[in-house]
Amino acid sequence: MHRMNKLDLDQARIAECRGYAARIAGGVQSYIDRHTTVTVERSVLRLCGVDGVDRFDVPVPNLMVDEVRRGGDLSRGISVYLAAALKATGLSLDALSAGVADGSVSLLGHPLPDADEARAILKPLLDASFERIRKNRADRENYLDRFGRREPEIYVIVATGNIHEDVVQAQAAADAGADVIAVIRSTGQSLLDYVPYGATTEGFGGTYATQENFRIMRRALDETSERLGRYVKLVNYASGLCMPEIAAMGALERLDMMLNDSMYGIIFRDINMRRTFVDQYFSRSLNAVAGITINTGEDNYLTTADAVENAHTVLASQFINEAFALTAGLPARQMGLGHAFEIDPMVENGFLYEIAQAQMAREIFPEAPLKYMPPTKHSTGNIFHTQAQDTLFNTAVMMTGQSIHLLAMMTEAIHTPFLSDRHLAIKNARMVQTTMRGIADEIQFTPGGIVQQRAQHVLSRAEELLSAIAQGSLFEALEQGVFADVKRAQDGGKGAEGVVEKHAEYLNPAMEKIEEVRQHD
Amino acid sequence: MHRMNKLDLDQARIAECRGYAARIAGGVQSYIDRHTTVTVERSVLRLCGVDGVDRFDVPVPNLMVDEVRRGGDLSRGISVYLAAALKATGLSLDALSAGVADGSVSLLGHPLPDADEARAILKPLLDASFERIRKNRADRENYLDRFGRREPEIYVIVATGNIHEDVVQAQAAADAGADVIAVIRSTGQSLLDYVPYGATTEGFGGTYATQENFRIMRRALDETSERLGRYVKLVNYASGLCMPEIAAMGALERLDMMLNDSMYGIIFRDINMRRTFVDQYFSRSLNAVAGITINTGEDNYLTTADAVENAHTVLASQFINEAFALTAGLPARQMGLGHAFEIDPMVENGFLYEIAQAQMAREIFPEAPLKYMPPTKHSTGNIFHTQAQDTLFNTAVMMTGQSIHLLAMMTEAIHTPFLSDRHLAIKNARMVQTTMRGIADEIQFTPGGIVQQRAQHVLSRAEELLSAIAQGSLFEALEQGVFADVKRAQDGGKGAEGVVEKHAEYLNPAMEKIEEVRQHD
Amino acid sequence: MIKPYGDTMGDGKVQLSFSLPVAAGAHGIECAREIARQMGLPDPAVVDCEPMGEGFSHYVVYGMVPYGVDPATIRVRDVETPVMSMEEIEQLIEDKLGRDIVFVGASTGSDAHTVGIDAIMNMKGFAGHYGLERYKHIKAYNMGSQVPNEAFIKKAREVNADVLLVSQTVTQKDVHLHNLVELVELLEAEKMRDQVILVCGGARITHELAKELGYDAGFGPKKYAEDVASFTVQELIRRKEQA
Amino acid sequence: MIKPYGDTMGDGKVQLSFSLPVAAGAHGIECAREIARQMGLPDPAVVDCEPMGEGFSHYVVYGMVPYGVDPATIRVRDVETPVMSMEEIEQLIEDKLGRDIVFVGASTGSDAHTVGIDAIMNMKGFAGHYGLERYKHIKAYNMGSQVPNEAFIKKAREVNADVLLVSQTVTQKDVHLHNLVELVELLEAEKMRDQVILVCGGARITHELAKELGYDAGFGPKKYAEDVASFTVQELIRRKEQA
Ligand code: B12
Ligand code: B12
Ligand SMILES: Cc1ncc(COP(=O)(O)O)c(C=O)c1O
Ligand SMILES: Cc1ncc(COP(=O)(O)O)c(C=O)c1O
Repeated sequence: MHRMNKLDLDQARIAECRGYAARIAGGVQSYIDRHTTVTVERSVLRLCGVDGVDRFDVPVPNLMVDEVRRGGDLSRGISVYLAAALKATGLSLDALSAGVADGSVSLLGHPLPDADEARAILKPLLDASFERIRKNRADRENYLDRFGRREPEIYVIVATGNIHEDVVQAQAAADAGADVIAVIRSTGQSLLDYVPYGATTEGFGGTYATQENFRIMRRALDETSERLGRYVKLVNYASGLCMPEIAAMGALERLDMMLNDSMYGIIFRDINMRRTFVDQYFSRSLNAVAGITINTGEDNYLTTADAVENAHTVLASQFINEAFALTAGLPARQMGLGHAFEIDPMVENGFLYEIAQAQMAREIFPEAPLKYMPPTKHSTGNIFHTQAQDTLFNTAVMMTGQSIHLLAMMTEAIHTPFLSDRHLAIKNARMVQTTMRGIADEIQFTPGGIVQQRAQHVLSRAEELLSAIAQGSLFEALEQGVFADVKRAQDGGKGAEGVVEKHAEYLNPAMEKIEEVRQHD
Repeated sequence: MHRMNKLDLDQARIAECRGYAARIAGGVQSYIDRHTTVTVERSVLRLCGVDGVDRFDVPVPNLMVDEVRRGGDLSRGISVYLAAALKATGLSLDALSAGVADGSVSLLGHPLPDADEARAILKPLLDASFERIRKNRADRENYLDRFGRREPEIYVIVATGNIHEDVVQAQAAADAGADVIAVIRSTGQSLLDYVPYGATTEGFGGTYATQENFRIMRRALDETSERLGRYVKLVNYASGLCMPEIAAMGALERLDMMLNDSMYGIIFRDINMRRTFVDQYFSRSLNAVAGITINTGEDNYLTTADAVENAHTVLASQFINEAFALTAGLPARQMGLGHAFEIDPMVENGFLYEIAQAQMAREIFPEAPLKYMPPTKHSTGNIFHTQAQDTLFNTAVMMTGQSIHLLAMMTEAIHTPFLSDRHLAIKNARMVQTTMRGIADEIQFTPGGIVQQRAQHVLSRAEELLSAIAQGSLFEALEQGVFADVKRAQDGGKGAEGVVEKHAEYLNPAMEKIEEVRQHD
Repeated sequence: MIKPYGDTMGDGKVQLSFSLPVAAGAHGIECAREIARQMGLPDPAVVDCEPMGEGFSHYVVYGMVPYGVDPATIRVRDVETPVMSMEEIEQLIEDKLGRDIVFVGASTGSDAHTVGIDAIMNMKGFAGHYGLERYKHIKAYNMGSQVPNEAFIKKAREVNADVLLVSQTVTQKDVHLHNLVELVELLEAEKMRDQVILVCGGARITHELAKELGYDAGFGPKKYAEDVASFTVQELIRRKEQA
Repeated sequence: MIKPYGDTMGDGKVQLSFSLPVAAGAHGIECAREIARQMGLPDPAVVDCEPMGEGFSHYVVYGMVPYGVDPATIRVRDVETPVMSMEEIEQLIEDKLGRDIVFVGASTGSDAHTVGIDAIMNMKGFAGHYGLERYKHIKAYNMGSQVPNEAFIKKAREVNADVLLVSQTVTQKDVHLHNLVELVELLEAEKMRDQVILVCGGARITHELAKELGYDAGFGPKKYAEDVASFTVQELIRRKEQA
């Protein structure tokens, strides 16, 4: 791990930041514990094995939850309704799902079993899913043990809109040296309150996240991994209105990383904050047991707010994301906390500020596989110059020992990456990684110099901010727009109507199963 | 100045290297002191004001020296012959030159004056030239005081072959931010034993170095300097068979830097080593009083020899160049010692070796305006990738506080720079200089780490090499091919026939004038 | 007649790069040369050829174009009204219109990019150019991003907008064209097209494209609030005077 | 039929960059678009336009070519003899020629680049490929650089060369073409052209170009001693068998 104190950071101050963040997350957690959401309930169904769509392409989990919402009491949790229907109809889960899809079977109108009975009915279903998740985790570990781990990991995106074209691009990228492939989602998917179904070939700026698409890509990358003798990781987005469901799909299909932030949807997609907080807890709990590394989205702050001025919001947010992750049982080694290289390259000494920030993150979160995002905002159509900026970013990656190296593309300001853009980016990154292999260990920062002072300054501003937020609540802070200059109302935003206060007898055997697995970890 | 000891170098070892180098240069100097060459004598004529060509474009200095060589005794120095002819004919210098050019006047057949009389006759001529040189130097200083000095200086080349096209390119480069413009010479000029005359528009891979071309470019850059409020320096090559004459032309036309190495011609142009040593002494002595910064050519070693294996030859050569420069009265602040970033970028930790080398040069020669050459050998036709390599070079410049920053071009492997190549290179360099402004002061190297060890290793190998050379002589070492894997015979190579052993009464009032000026510095 | 310029006037030098779905090697290089020849380069030089995964290769090519353009004949379809300062615009509104002007703006459709529309509308503006919110006599409603065209029109009607500002950043698979055209169609269906000045903008938007799509103007990179305000205010005055 | 590939088969995407001797701005961009249109790109996107000094500007352009090439019809003029290993070549000389072969090589004319010819000839070779000096039954004379064509021919005559190897690196203003052609003319004048295998090489040399200039073969980047030796030895055998 990366234990060091190159920046002469005040450890007590760091501890205080952690204290504030714990208080902030704790304040929200008490809300989370009292609520569920439509997508959490749909995730429970998915973990029980419910799948498929009706003839209008509405997923069965949505049909079931909507029916209960309309005619039942969702605040008790979907599980009792599912258990009730299984028991009353005597159908298998698949037959029941098919019946709901074709309208021949209803989840309502059956006598509700008590909690223990519901648990017992669903147990074999949940056991099967969690066994599959356990096996996925073991397979991943085996691959990594067999083929070795690399750091930094080269991470690139594919975004053709067509899963089959994505496979071509992903395999070519892996051939060229990529360790991690993220399949970007179609614009707009994050605001859908359902998860599309099946293999898809039409997306804008990305490809729909569907379980079948996950499966297709995972299979392709497994093949590639075997061929190259290097495990190629797969990433998608447990983010947006269906965050927990996508986490469930990812756990079942052996994704390795998930974009999964505690606040991104609120700030950048105007998703209701209560909804997001409840959803992130469930999805992170699941990611934790699935061994999936989350990626947080602090990098996004700097695409709207100035990177010099707002550096401390990134750090403050990392502390908050860490606190929420810990609450959800996610170990540090699965926390891909995000940050980004977004200072205008014509700012005097901007590079020094960048390495101060990156080194600071490295030291404050020594075990986290930090996700470092490339320059995007100051990339221009001058592809040659952007290539130069990107090289500086690659240099910063190596100087500060980052873990997940998201590759910059010279065409960032123009289009989603061409095959050749990715090829050139990987070539650049591999060169920098090779020629600078040991540089992080070689460099010390001059005591009291610009780098140290900058880091100390950012840390102290982050502390002030966290302390101010802890004074009130995170809900209020988001209303005031502390992150990314964006203000959100507590009851505004998308998906608010999907939040449900739990009944005293609320039951969620999937969550219980997660907690049980966690005990054994 | 750059006094520091970041690399924990052994100062005693550095002192020993200097001792060996002084011995090595001293051994050669005793040879130098006993000889003159045809081009040294032509330089004396040029400094007396002889100029022009005959109808076959043969320069008058060549006509005069050739005549004396054939029919007189050049070992006495050309000066007595010139003085004799001036006295005997009663002609003005210009009339005499014109007469020699059209064949109506001869330098021979006149009674030779004694040394003092010759000195007296030539004194007003030499005084005029040296006054012009003094004024050039003062003008340069004024410009720099008025407009300020920059470090690192951005140095680019122009090489169209046509001086007027060169002006367009040079001015555009200066507009874009270049501080120094080098006009590359036509291939082959270095092997001409005369200096072409007048404005020229036809060269291959470069433009002929002529006094008129110097004047045209200097005038254009002075205009640009005034317009931009930034003094733009001009560079050419006091190198090849006419090294001292070009130094004289440069001193007269206010060039600011001169490529002027003590061994380059020997190794890379197969010029006779005795010739080169004598020529470099005269040209450097003149550069010294003209306030011209020399650039040495150690970078070239790494274009043929491997940069990891032969790093110590660069350092050894820098010590030798320094020793020769000191002998010629050149102060450290005018010693643009050369080195280069030429390690294969796919060598593990190659960048660390590069900064070790660059930092070492910086520390060992703290007052020298080091000339740092960009990657060329490992540049490929993949212009995007070359742009990335070049950015790493720019980074090394800033990390190690280099002075003269020769810009890398993304089309290095393809063609001499297009206007746009230079524009993009300058944009890249300016970005790196800005964003990394203070980085050299920010970074310390881990004690006992790769960087320190590498520097210490290279230093100790340089010491071994210098000690071995000092054991014998530099002549022998060059015969054995210690530099750039190239072997040269003592009496082989071009221009050997132009070396002349001095007569006991050899007279060189130009050199005396140089020594006189030097006293007052 | 001007030609691309490498290092000598008229040399016609251009640089190209592209990928081909063939393996790297002599045959791939010849295919690349053929593509370049089809682009009109008589003797293209392939200076780099690299394999990319299986069955793909990448090329860097230099060549000289034999043709050129006569700059005098090149006509630019650009917004023609002169650009004024914030103060001049404010004065002009007072003098010639004598009422507040209402702008409604949004990043429409599935597009989530707000920085562009914010640059034009928000108080603080962008790169030192104040946004429309700061202008006296301008009421600016910025609806943010991912606004459906229908919602956008509804808002415009509600606040009685003079000017509609649409931002489009994502252009992959021409999604912006569909979205922009749809808005025009909806406005026409609602008989509102003539009631408003319709303006679009974004990184890949040009005035020419905007006109083709049925917009009154289009603004791309390096255009700021004063560009948009200058055009719209003068256009409103023109329309008022014509009516 | 294949087309350039961006991210979708057949999309035809290419990248261009060039300078124009006009000021940067909307008019310059339109000139750049017109140049790109002349290259056959129907709707080119100028994604960058920057001023460079006075009266010059630089453009980055993306476009889609509507045409393609049929890879099956693309014929490569390349050296056709198979490439053998050093050992195989040595064996072949023993078996089929039974005598030493003499190579004379140089970087001719004003060209001072030796790394290329050294890569082919010197003992240690290049990038892990041994040079000709290391081959049994090959006598290799490397004259170095800046060798006048006359001196080169003189040496060839002196040592009774079988193969002449010419390296040319500087191509500015086509200086290499003049120099290479001059050598052929001198050899013909001396009636030596048919007595030798004449081979040239260098970063910008292709086999096709070499053939056009009257050489027997040409070798560019990523060609090593075994490529040259394979060709020349087989060619010598062919000639011997024909004679
Ligand atoms: C910041 C950013 C984001 C941020 C946006 C935050 C926000 N709140 O806006 C985040 C991280 C959220 C984001 C997300 C995505 N992005 Co984005 N993003 C960018 C980025 C880095 C900068 C854009 C920007 O802010 N530019 C600065 C502004 C000021 O410039 P501008 O928009 O051109 O505006 C100027 C003018 O055009 C004009 N203008 C603009 N609009 C208007 C309107 C009017 C009326 C007028 C008059 C003028 C005007 O005035 C402005 C000032 O001069 C670009 C890459 C780049 N460097 O350009 C990619 C980029 C635009 N994004 C891209 C993509 C694909 C996405 C995603 C779709 C990826 C995905 N699948 O997840 C997502 C989802 C977004 C969605 N659903 O639309 C692509 C678009 C490719 C294409 N051409 O189709 C780009 C080019 C990156 C890439 N190479 O892939 N992105
Ligand atoms: C090293 C180098 C130098 C060194 C040369 C040292 C030496 N002893 O060779 C030095 C510093 C002296 C030098 C000087 C100059 N150089 Co120079 N140099 C280069 C550089 C960096 C590398 C060339 C190289 O060694 N490549 C490695 C070898 C192994 O590759 P290769 O030559 O292509 O050889 C391979 C094949 O082509 C083939 N091959 C080559 N020859 C032959 C022959 C035969 C018979 C066969 C079968 C095969 C074969 O086999 C080899 C192995 O695969 C290039 C830039 C670059 N990165 O390419 C510029 C470059 C070649 N130089 C260039 C120029 C202009 C010059 C100068 C003229 C500049 C000047 N005006 O001062 C001078 C003067 C030289 C002169 N009079 O000719 C230009 C040429 C531009 C052009 N296309 O015309 C280049 C491209 C740089 C640039 N962008 O301006 N240079
Ligand atoms: C945490 C997180 N989620 C999701 C996304 C992707 O955006 P969308 O919500 O449009 O899929 C990002 C993008 O950077 C992100 O950081
Ligand atoms: C010292 C020195 N002189 C001269 C030159 C230029 O070469 P030429 O001798 O061909 O002019 C160089 C090139 O790098 C050099 O370093």
